[in-house]
Amino acid sequence: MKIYEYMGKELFAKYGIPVPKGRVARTPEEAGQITAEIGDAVIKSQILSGKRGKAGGIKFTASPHEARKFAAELLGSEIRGFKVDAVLVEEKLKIDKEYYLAITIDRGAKCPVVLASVQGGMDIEEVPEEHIVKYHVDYSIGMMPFKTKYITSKLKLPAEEAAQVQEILVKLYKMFVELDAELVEINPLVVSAGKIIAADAKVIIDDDALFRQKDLPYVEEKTESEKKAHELGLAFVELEGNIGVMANGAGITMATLDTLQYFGGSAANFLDAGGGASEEATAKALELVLAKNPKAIIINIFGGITRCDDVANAFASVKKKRGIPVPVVIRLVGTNQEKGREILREVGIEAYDTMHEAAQKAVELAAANQ
Amino acid sequence: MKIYEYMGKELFAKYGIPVPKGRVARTPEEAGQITAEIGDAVIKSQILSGKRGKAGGIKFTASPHEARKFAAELLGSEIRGFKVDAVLVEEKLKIDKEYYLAITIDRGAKCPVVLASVQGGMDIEEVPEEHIVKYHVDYSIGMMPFKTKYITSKLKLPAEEAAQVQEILVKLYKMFVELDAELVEINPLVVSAGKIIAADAKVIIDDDALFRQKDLPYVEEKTESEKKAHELGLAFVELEGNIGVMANGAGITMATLDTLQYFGGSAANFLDAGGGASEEATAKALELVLAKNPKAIIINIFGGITRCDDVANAFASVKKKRGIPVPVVIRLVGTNQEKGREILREVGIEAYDTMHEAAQKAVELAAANQ
Amino acid sequence: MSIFVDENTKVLIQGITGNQGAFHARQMVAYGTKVVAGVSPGKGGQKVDDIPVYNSVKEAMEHHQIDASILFVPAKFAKDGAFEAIHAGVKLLILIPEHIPLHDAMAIMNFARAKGTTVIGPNTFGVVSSGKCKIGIMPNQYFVPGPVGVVSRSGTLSYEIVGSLAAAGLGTSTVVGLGGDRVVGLNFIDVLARFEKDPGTEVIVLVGEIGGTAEEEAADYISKHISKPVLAYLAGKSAPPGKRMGHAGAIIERGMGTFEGKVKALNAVGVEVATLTFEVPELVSKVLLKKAM
Amino acid sequence: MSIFVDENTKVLIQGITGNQGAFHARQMVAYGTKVVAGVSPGKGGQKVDDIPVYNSVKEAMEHHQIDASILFVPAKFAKDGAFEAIHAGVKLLILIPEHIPLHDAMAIMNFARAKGTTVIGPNTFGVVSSGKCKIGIMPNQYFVPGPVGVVSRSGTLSYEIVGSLAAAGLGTSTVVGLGGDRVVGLNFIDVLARFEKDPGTEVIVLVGEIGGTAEEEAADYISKHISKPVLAYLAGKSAPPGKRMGHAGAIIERGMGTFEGKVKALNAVGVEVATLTFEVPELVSKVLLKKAM
Repeated sequence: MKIYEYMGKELFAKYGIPVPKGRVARTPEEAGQITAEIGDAVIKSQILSGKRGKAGGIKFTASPHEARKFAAELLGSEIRGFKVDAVLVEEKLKIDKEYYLAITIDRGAKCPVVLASVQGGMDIEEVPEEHIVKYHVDYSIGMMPFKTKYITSKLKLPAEEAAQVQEILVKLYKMFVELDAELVEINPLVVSAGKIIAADAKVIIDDDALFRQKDLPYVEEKTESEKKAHELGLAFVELEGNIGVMANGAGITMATLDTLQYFGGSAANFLDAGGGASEEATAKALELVLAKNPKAIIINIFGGITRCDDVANAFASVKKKRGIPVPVVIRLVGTNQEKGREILREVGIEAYDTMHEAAQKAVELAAANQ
Repeated sequence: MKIYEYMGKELFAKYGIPVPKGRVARTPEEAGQITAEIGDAVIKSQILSGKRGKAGGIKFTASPHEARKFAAELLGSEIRGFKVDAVLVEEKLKIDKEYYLAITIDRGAKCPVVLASVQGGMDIEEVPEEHIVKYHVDYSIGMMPFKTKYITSKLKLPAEEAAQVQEILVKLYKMFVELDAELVEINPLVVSAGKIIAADAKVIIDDDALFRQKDLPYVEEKTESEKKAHELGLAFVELEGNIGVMANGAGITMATLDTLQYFGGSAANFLDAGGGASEEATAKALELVLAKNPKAIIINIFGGITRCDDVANAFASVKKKRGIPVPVVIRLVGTNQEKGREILREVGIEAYDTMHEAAQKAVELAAANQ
Repeated sequence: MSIFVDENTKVLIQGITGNQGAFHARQMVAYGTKVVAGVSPGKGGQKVDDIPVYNSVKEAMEHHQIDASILFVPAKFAKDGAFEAIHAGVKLLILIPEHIPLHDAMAIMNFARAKGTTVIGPNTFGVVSSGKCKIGIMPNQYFVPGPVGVVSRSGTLSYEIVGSLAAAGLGTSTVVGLGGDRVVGLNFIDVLARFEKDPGTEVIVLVGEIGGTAEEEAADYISKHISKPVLAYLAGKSAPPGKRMGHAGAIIERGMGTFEGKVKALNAVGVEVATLTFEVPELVSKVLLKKAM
Repeated sequence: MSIFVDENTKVLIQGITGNQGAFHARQMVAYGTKVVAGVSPGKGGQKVDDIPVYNSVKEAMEHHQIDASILFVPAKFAKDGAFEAIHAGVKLLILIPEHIPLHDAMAIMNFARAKGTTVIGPNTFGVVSSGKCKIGIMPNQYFVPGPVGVVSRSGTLSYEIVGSLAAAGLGTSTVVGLGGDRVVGLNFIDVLARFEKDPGTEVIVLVGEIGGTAEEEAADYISKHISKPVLAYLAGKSAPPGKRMGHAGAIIERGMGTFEGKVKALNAVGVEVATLTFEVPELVSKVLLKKAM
């Protein structure tokens, strides 16, 4: 879960990481008032995307009047595909230097990794590899002083900056662990009149750990359907095509999409019904697929944890209760396969044996149904 | 550092471990008032020793009047060698069962160890080995649920008690680690009408970690001399004999005591001046030894970190400044030995080469000085 | 021959009295796996069919030799279960649950490394040495003995491919599911190294997908250390960038882990890449035929 | 021959620019120890005599082979320094500081075990293989080569005994200080096992004291695994019970670790016990004489 910059900065402040003075505003009046309090201000649109400056989402002013005007323009506007619901109004820092500091998870090393660079303010991907200090954190000992010293020594920071960055590293790591973060990123970490301050905040929380992060604000970046799927514990992504897809397992769902494409078709969605989805969840998943009004539907089940009879029952139940107005192709093999096929036969469907036969048929049916 | 029962219980409460209702009283009036609030009460003398009941340090009453009377008797009295400055007044629990629960450090295994028994209320040393569940805690993973379940399953607790004890174990371990404890002991841990409650609290904090345990109350159990020595970073213990002892290193100090005893003498104190004591600290240590008015003094230095010239200088300085009214025998070998002996010669002392010669001489001098 | 597990591997099932645990216990026994014990706190003394249930892993290990444990518990309790197994000295641990918090996964891998435990998963279908021992949730019928070693990041996709191999008369030596999560115990390289040394494996099929850099790293390793023929199947050719497709793994971000990049890396080291599952048996047959000549 | 360290051991000194660090660096070099580098954060690039100083252990190890590190830092920073050394891969770590918090010591021992590092101390005088390599703070002149292996819980007491041995013409193979704290890296048993295998050690002297059960456990081990003659010296015969005598170790509590109990345990397995330091050389000579006959 991505959270907004202002939320990230509130968390930074809570953990003792210096941030610019300021706070979030949801109305032009608030923006004006905060500007009146802090003087020279920057007004930053709060969206779940970077590169807001270039898109016109960041404004500078020292005038409360102008701050109101800017906020009125930004609030409710759409920037890089996101609606702006709030702006962060904060002091405009005198920036002497811009650094980069982040902690994320290294998949290969299976541990947290610190990324730091004295070249901040741009995307870290654009910083040459040799200017990035990369340091793995041993999960059993955490962010010890010797590590923070090593990092600042590799960055060749002057002593008074080094001490501040060492302290920030300890706090940032504490936050990273305690909040189940996937990423905490400060870019830029600025040097302003000798003080080191987090001028931006990018924080991503592990979705799978949200159950124990009850104190965090919840930020929704999904569509209505995706939200519903999420509540059902399903992985759902809206796509541009016209064939509804439901399969069990992310890999096989992707493979289904690939196979549809191979035969000239295109998927209306990605829906991974998961390994062990119940009959009820499966029925709800089907509703999600139908909600996109596809021209045809392909259901591709290779039963392992998922049992074919559960899926067949779910399908039969939805078909009986609400009817299914589009052609459906089902591929059903695996655990309890014969039982499932029997159930499908009762509602007039003959299941396929292989994915490619089913996909080919689905593409044909969708084309015919245009 | 041992802390008082009431302090331990305040900490238990802070960590969410159930304790009886009640609080500490320092006057008879307070004791009466608390009894009025809670009704049937127990009044427990707060001393740094167990077995208070047998010594008359624990009283029962439901009458505020009587509580005042009991408190007046207990406060200021001496129990098992300790002066009673406070009493803990708390509800008298209906006790159905008494268990034992403690976490301490296993020297051999170099990790925390849980000791638990369904035979509580007596000294754990008196509980037969086979009735004690002993469980080492892996320091890298802490008190995980699987461990608490294992412990309660070995104790064969009924399910509703098991759940409570599991929770207490997690909290007790957290406290053990966060407070740098050497021991946290609940004896008895009582079952009272289905609820599990810590009826006593014994907590010992690692002296070497007190620097980072600033929130803890400081409890003094040392004599004035021992306190002074502690402030100087020296290990000092008062003994019953008449020969003042100062040596560097706990082992060699003990060996000095043993050697004095062998020659028929007896030490007035144990004083380990430490490995690297400075001239100033050494001088102050000498003052401590002199404060006991010994009949003779033996200084036994085998210099490693300690340098012989430092010790000699310290001795010479004290001798010049305040005079030393008793015979002194010095044994001085090791780092900078010749320099040290030269300094001693200037104040009229010829150092010995071996511990046993010095000890024998000291015993002779003390006997002659009676 | 096989890797990780064989006909002598003695298996413990953590969470055996749950729905999934009990169902798959029976499936594993049906496959021929030596399931010797199960664990379910508070259910010690019960039995699941003929399998004795214990309150703790420690207790189970006091009564049985345990070579591997498989975990069927809800994601939020997985760390506890995994720690319990590792702490008790289990040397091979298969973590079935998905949605285990990433920090829990890191903690598990860290503790496992310290104690010398091999972890497969989380979010894996498990490992099976065909005809000998299945520790996982894959459907039994497709895993028939043969010369093909399969290592995969995706469950059902593996069944699809192993199924199509079996249908073509091509059996498998060992099939290993790495797990679909971002932090998992084994990567392609660990398994490739084992297959290289396994006399029972003649050809290796690597089942990958978009996202991450595991396939690229595998390609690099193959060029240096693997002498046996390797084929790959990759899912996600049609996936739009930036969308997370179910698996945490299946996300293309920051220009890394694209379908094209992976194909390029694999082709460069002589690994042919299938993009449709039914192509895999054809490629394998071709390679085996070539080897036989 | 010797144990733990020898003439090839390359030593790092953590905290080399401090008073103690610099003083003992020189003493070690004077003894003949191969001190190859030092560490002091922020002092990288400086030198202590001829010894190059680095900002971190990692950096030092990039430039030198390091077989052992000795730590001279204040107790409250010892955990950081120890973790740094272990994390960087140092395989033998000598912890000089006393007053290290017990929980820090447990954390250090736990991490060391996971990474395969041997820890001597804390609160130790170190280890010396006489005439070859001294890593510690003991006075140089008493450690002359010979057939006696010494393992001790106490520093100055060891000097006393080693000094009296040297005065009697009896040199030492290796002298190991276990450390006076309650949680230390090595115990008597670990060192006895090494001496047993060391051809350079003909007789073993165990220097113990009241408190704890280390001597009793050593006695048990000796009876089972040690074929070489062992002698013991024990301090604390005259100590009153219940008082903590300086060393955390030297406390008699709960009826365990009394002087009488230890003597009894050692005598029972044929270990003679001296209670005065000057008795030790006599006992050693007697044993060596008996062996020679």
